[in-house]
Amino acid sequence: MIKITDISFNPTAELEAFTNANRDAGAITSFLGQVRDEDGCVNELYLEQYPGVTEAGIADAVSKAKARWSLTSVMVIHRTGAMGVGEAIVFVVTAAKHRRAAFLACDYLMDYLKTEAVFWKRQKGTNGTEWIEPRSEDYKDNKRWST
Amino acid sequence: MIKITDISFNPTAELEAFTNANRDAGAITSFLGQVRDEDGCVNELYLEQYPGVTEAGIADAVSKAKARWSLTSVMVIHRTGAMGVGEAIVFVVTAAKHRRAAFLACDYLMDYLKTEAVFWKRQKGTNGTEWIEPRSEDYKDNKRWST
Amino acid sequence: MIKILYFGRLRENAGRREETLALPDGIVTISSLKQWLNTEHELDGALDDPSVKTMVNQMLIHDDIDLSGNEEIGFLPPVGGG
Amino acid sequence: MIKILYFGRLRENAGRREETLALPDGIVTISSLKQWLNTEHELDGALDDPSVKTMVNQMLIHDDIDLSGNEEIGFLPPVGGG
Repeated sequence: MIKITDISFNPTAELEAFTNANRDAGAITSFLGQVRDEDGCVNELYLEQYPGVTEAGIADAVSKAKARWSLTSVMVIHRTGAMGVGEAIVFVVTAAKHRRAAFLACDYLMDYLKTEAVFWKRQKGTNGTEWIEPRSEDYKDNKRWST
Repeated sequence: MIKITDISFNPTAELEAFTNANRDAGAITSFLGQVRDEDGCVNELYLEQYPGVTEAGIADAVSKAKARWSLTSVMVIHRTGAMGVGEAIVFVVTAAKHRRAAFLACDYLMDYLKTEAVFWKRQKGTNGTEWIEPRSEDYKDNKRWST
Repeated sequence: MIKILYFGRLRENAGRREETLALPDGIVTISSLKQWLNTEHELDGALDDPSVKTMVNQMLIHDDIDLSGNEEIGFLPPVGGG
Repeated sequence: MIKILYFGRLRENAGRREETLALPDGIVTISSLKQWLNTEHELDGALDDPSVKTMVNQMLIHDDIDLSGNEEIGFLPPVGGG
């Protein structure tokens, strides 16, 4: 299940539903990304998507993860719009029989979402408002999967 | 926070409390292990701890994880006693500024918990009741961290 | 009608999120449309930045293509993930 | 008093989870206690299996040690994680 939403969501409620639907999976890994305040420098994060294109890209990454690891189920929830510090940005949950697959798939999807996913990011803070370019570290993370 | 309990627990309620207490962490990774039915062969899992020793071992692993990665907070909840299929066995949650630390620390702690932690495991199923020895795959996973 | 979408910082360059228009007289390709928009919205060449990608009907295009006048066209600055 | 704890499959061997007893006459070391328990509970050498570890006051011991008679002693089959 992939959900891109401009409305605040509750990750634990989503995990509850996911877990209830995947009682037969031995391993469930989740990753929650929240807006950091960067030592008080950030007040707001704004994410823009290209409706259709952004979701198709995520769906493709999920398909690749499912082809690569034996997964029972995958859930990706991504916020768009304006978010305050501490709000949930992204929540990825993977279920598998064994923990290695669940961990690797979750890690892989997060790398995709943080580097290649079709989002534009604007930060509002003490330094004004600026569009954020990807960090080189993010690209390095993502290259881990290409071999 | 480390909790070893012989009472069924709700991972999502625990995650909710943990997340609320760690709004400043950009990255929260969790792993939930549930009792698998192994294609209908398992009815019950029974875990025994050595009170004091088991918790000290987990606390030591948590300290090592905190020394190795920059972590905001760590939570480990582990069940003991008799558990039915689909019940939560273990829940590990790590909070960090960046996702790489959160993922690696969660993965590391799970490897410890699945291979070295002081638990004895008995399975009841269609093949009768038997004590389970560690899988060689688990040992391999754990060796990943020694270099 | 052509629907044009400006993403990220291009929205600020173009002063709009999107617009719908008939292909202007004599404009039949993406490259000529970009040139026309450049003048029309005083984009100062923002669409020609090599990091800006163009999508036609949500497909990435790498070469110039002809337009029929019924496309959705997206201009995408580098994506940075979420 | 000595408190003895049997874990995992050793509980089945010993027929008990734990027991508290005074050090039997002439038993002053872990090795002699193990030998005594072996006979007493008909353990058939289960405690001498090299995979079985011994803890005294929750510390792993590798060599024989003297007992004062007030220890907690744990016998641990291989641990398999949770």
